[in-house]
Amino acid sequence: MALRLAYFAWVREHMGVAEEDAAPPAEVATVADLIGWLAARDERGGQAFAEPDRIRAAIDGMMAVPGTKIAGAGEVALFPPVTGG
Amino acid sequence: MALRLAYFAWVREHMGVAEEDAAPPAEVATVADLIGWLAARDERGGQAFAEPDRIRAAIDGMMAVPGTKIAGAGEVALFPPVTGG
Amino acid sequence: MIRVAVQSGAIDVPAEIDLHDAGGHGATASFIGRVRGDDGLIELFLEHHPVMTEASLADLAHVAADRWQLAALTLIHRVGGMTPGETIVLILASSRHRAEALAACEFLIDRLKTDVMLWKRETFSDGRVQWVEPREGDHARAGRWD
Amino acid sequence: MIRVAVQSGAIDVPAEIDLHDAGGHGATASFIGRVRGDDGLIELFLEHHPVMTEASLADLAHVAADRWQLAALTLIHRVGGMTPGETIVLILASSRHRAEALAACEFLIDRLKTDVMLWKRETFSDGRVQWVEPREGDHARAGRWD
Repeated sequence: MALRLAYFAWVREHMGVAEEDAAPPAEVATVADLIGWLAARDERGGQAFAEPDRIRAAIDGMMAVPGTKIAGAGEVALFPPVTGG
Repeated sequence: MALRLAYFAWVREHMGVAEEDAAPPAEVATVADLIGWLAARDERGGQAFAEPDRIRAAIDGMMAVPGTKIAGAGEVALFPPVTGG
Repeated sequence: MIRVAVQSGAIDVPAEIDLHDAGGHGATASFIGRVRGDDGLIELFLEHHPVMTEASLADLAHVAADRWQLAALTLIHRVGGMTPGETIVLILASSRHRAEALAACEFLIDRLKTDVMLWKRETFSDGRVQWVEPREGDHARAGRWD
Repeated sequence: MIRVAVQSGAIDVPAEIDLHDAGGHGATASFIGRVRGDDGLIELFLEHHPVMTEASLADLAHVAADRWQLAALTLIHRVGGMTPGETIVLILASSRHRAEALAACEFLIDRLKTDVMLWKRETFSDGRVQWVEPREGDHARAGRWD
């Protein structure tokens, strides 16, 4: 499955890119699976996703939770808790 | 006792003047006495002070209550409840 | 910096904000009250006491600045005749963090309604002229801060 | 009128107030958040999502406008790099009476901290660079409105 991944703030800095196209294996079904797969994929992913509790996600512009399925997603954004205002 | 009286808002309009010098008799000791004396003095006073509950007072720039003594006062201001802001 | 004014001329909101902002504060809350042209109102006249009005505004300003540790406070009330759309009152309150500036602003607008010697008179297009009566709700709101 | 913007250029507060005021509303409450130069901070950088940030600001604006029946609302958030004293966020909320404008303003600043995709990075004069961590208190304040 081809997926556009977008990273923000320190997740982006750890990953070294703002976005990339990825093809996770079929068993990566949810947001939590995706985060785990990225954490195990390489050292950058290991740093960015060392603490999954601190990661938030949005799928095609809609906020998601760890259990949200990623099937059919175009873009998954991964980022830390927001700090605007 | 010579006293400067200042009127505001509809109290001023009923009295027809913004201020005047008055010499109430010695038995007029408090703010409430003064309001009663003015109400009885003439028709304008009767209109302005028909409802003493709706009158507020300040003596020389300090808010007063009906029982406040007016002995030694320079100016007594009489006015309706405020409506600023 | 605390700035308090009672003035018969128009309140220049952008200029007052510039003046207030000179310090570059973290958070600034403001309140701008304007004359509404409801029910055919054509003029609002605000009567004031030449000494006590400004003195009580200054008192309120100092109470708020102390209570919320404000970095800056601007409190300007217009008096005399004004027309719909014109600014009656401007409050600018600044603090390091937002909660204090917002609370101070709300406190001041509530207390302005009950603690300052100002009286509103409305003139309508049909010739009616009436003094505004205080509203019970204003005293309830003002009492929240005691 | 609801106006929402996410912009990298400076927020021109007086110009925005003029634009917002065109209707001549009864009560306008505002909040202006600025960069504080605490602890030797020399730059604040605000990262945003090119689509979601503005969309969530617009959502918040419509929620507030409906809930408090606002006559006008302006909500502008700056993104990118900025220096101490510059304006990060401007909220202008107008209603007939003061309570609604003040409440909407407070709601919006609380929710901006928790519901909008924005991330703050601080750079200090000694070379330290750090991403701001969310504060527990922000979630408590934002939760008051649920």
